[in-house]
Amino acid sequence: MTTGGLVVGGLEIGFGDAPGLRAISFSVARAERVAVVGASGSGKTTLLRAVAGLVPIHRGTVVVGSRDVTRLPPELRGAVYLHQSPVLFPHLTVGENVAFALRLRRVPERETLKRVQELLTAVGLPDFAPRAPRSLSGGQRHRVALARAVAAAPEVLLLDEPLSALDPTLRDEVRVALLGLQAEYSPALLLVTHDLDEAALMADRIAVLLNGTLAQVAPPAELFQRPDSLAVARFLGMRNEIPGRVRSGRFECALGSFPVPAGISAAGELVGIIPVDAVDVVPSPSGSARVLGVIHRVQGTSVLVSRNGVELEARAAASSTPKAGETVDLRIYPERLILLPAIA
Amino acid sequence: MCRASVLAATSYRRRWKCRTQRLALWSVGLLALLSSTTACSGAPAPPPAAEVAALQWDSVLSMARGTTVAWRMWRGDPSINAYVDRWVAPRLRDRYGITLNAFPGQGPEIINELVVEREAGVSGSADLVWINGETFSNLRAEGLLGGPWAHRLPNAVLVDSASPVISRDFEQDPAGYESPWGRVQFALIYDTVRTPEPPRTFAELADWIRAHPGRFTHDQQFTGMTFLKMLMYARAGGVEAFQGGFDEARYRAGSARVWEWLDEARSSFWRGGEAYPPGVADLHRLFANREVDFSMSNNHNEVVTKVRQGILPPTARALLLRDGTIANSHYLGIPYNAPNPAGAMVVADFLLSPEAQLEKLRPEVWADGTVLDVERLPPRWRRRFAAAEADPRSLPRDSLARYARPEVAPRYHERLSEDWRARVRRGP
Amino acid sequence: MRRSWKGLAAAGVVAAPVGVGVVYAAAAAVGLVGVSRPDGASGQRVARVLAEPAVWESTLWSLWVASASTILAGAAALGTAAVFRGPGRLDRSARSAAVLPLPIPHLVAGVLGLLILGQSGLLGRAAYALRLVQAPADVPALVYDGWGVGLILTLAWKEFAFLVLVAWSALAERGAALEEAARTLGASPGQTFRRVTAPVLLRAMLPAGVAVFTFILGSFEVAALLGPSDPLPLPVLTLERYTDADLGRRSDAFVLALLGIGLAALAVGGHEWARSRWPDLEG
Amino acid sequence: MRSRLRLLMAGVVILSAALPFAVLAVGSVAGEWRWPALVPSAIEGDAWTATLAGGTRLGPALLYSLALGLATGVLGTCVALPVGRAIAELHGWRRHLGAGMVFLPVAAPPIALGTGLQLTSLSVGLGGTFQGVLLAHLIPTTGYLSLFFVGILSVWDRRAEDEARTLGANPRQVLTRVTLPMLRPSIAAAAALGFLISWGQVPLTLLVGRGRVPTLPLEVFGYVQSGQERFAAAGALLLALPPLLALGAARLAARDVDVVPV
Repeated sequence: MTTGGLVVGGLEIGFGDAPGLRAISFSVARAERVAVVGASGSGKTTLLRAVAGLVPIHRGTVVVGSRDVTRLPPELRGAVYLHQSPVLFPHLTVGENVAFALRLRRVPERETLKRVQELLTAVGLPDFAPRAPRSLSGGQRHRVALARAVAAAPEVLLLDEPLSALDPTLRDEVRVALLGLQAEYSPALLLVTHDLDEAALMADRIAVLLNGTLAQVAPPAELFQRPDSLAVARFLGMRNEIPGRVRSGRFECALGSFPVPAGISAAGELVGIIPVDAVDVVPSPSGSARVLGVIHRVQGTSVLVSRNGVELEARAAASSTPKAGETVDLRIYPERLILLPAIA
Repeated sequence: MCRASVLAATSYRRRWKCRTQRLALWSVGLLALLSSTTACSGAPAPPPAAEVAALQWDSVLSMARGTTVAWRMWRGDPSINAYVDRWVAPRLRDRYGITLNAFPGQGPEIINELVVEREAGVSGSADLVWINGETFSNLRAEGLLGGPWAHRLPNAVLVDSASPVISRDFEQDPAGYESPWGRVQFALIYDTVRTPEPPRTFAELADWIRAHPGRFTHDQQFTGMTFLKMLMYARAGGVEAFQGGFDEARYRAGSARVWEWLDEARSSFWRGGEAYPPGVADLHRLFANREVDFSMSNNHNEVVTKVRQGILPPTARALLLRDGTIANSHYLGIPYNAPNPAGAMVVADFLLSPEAQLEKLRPEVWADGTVLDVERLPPRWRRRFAAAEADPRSLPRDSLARYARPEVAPRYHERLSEDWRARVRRGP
Repeated sequence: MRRSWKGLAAAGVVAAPVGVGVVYAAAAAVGLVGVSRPDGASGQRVARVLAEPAVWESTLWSLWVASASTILAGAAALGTAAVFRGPGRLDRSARSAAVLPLPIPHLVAGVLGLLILGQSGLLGRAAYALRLVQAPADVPALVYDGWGVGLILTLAWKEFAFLVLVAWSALAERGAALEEAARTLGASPGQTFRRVTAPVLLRAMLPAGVAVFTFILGSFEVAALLGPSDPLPLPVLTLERYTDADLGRRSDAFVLALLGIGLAALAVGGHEWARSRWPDLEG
Repeated sequence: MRSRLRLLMAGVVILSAALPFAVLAVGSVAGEWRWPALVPSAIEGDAWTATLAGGTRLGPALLYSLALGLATGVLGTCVALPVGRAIAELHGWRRHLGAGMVFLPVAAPPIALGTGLQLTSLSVGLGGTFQGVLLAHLIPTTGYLSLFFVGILSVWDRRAEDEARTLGANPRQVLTRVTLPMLRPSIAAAAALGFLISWGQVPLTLLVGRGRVPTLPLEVFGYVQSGQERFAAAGALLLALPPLLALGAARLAARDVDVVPV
């Protein structure tokens, strides 16, 4: 394990009487970015606030840098927490906001001013120091809040849904500022989001919070290709679940029999998932599948088909989208097959 | 989740709260400190008035020098306030080195205060109180006045002690527990333009009221009750019938005649006798604004000052009813717990001086009658007093004397007020 | 629950002086302390005072004045708030003017009531100038009157400013969005006011209304200056007894004080109960 | 039609707000002003000249009331802020109980409160003193301001305080650098409200001050009761003006805050 960063071990937090989060263990290295994803109400924000010291924990440890901060108040933890819409202190100017943590530490005034200017320049707002927070746009406020957070030189930066409240056009602005600051000052970054795209875009690793525990922590590519469980797969929005069983190296199901992809050891009753982009439809008057409908998405058009009583969503070639009621053939890429144990 | 985090977050704010609570504690502590400075400033008990009165006057004067005298008095009239604050106070300071501090409070409030002070067991806060009649009687009955001391004042020899109106305060002997200060006599107030031929007796007044419905009323306080008391004398055998202390049977008989008169007349009162002005000042306002045609006053000279102040119209005059009108005096007392009885005596003596009495009598000052026997004063002073009373609006001294009737036991006044509130004010 | 204990303790500190007053008044009412101390405690005084019809007439009368002025001020505030809520010049002038009486002490309102509303006051004189009346007696009695009309008008004028301010902030907070929703659902302007604006405002104004009601119920100055001689408003009756020359009757005032505080406590309790029953009333 | 009605209503509102002050102003210099005269027939400036020359107690009483009002406003706010915060953090029936408890001193009739407290104040040496009256004024004031802060802090956004904590501010620093500055408008409003409660108070001053604490309302009350309308009107105007100026100043200040936050 690298020095610095954040290590959370065996965290348990109660929601009222019932335990809400349990056995949460993960780490974020210096300069690493980890995104926690989970459904609304799954406790993502509570996890972040617990790390910040704003919520008491029942059990477990929080280590920031190499210090155990579990029993320390928020101001001594070296972890800065930013709300979804960060709050700039309305009674201070933009510059004073950024200088907040420096003034708390009685950093010499000249140095403070220099640092404020540096940080404001880094977030692209070099002339904003004397402005009042209320005169700023939403994206500008975010950037000032980021500068203010980084000015505190935290070991860990905790971001709650950093981009969700922003217009799509502003997201890039803030994300660029954030990634730029992080690259320069290298804190460990822990963010929570309900948006998988945002997580994949921003994080080195994604932690999936399901039913109060971390179901899987993995880099985005690995997570999307190899979800650990059916629950994670469903959370990731994967469709096309087909029950079947593995027998002598082949997965047998209603759609036929496919070779188990290399590197997967599986046996017995399983659920197979054929990712949408691992099935192509091929127009064929005598095909074995019937088109039930067409679904248009930004990422491309897909087709809902039915074969042998199994409904599948499949990728359609842009050139020839079949119509409902037509028959087609399916071309399945078995190396993309995901095999997971069924949920009891 | 939201609730949990709110609850949880608050616990981390405990220290924050400690700070704000400390702020509150500081404030409370500051207040406690402020209070303790007053609470702990208990001086040794002052000598009672009787003890001081036994001293030579020169010793009293030297004891009084450099002290402050707290005088509880009615403060509702700018003329009286001006007399006290701008004429009396500077002279006391120049001549006797006494600082006069007058603050408001009358009759029941004074009793209340002394009772409360005794209950609380704290030292007194007034050195001199302006009282008479029922207030004096209640204070005496409760042992709340210091004395005797009044007869020891050098100027006491000038007092018109032959006059029963001065030597008896509501049939009670002041017995040296109060010193007379002023003398007044009840008068009706009318407008010579509106009512050129005013009624002169209660009988005529009743006729007038019936002939002019809605044009007469009286107030609910001292003046109005004095009016009713005079009515009681007039209809039940004169003041003589009620002398010699309170008697329930005589009161019942007398008051019955009052209720009888009122039952007959009150439907012709202002607002049909269903509402009464709270105080005599309100009655003055009704009179000045032509809502009613009569006002009244315990001071026959009040019309003079009130016209000068512009409160009453210039054509207002005082009028004595031939059935007799009540004359009484007002006095100064020293509470049993007064911190500065010597100073209070010096003030009371100064207020009895011809100079102070004359100034008070002048119509442009207060027009309060003197308690001195003017005939016994040197001629120079006699002339001055005569000149002061020569105001055309003043009533001649001989008719005042002719119609003057003394007060009777204060209990009559109290019972009449009590029963009037219960029987008349509450409606039939 | 240490936290809640602290919160309630803090509230207790603020409420404590009332407790001290109540305890002393109760002790004085039954004769444990005070001037006319009988032998030991006795409920006789309490029973005698509470048996007086005059006391209950005063209580009912004060309740009437408090209800009438609160409702009058509330209705006026509701209407004014709804009519002048735009950004225009007239709206802004009306808003500025309406809150002007807000900081005026009750006593000043009472002085004004006397000067303006008395039968020979400015209102009557204006009527005379317009040849509507010949003499003060022709002017309706608004001061010292049995129904307390002048008192109610004066108090309503004074409290109107407070209620209208509350109404405006409630409207500014959420009025427009709700009204737009109602209009798009097919409500006419009138229906929108009756079914959306007025109920929203009323609920926001309930706490303020309760506060105004209790202020007026206990308010002394205006009642002393403008109230009738029969029945005496409850606070005025309390002070009359407290300063009675008859020292024995002085302690009657403590029974009346307890009655007054009891009524206030009832109003407060009812209000908090209503708010806990219908939490949405908090707006 | 509708706009004419609005104009009429606005006229009524503006007139009802402005007329009373005109009445007081005229009344304070009215010599002879009796039925049926709409305006006084003579001007008499004695109420003002006497007040300015120190011949009435209105001037000193004004200063006394100002001191009392300021002290009440400041101390009341200091006590009410933490109390309001503590109650705002309660939930359910405890919240209603707490709010009801601080409502009680506001709702209790001052006359009733005063009769109950007169002797108590006297026996602890506070009767008839500035401090005693200050404490008496603080009773309704702390109640009212606690309610005020319960209202403000129930919807108080704590995110700024949270972020300040994680940025390294300890609780005292959060209080002095974030919470109090952010609450500044509310704190100023609370102090002003406290001032007003004290400024207009009559019964508590009367009973606890026992006539010895000469506040402006008591002087005015005395003049009203003795029928000295000119002096009463002058005093009433003195009583009405400072709060009006304060209201105006508060509005101006609020406007400033909108433009240049400090």
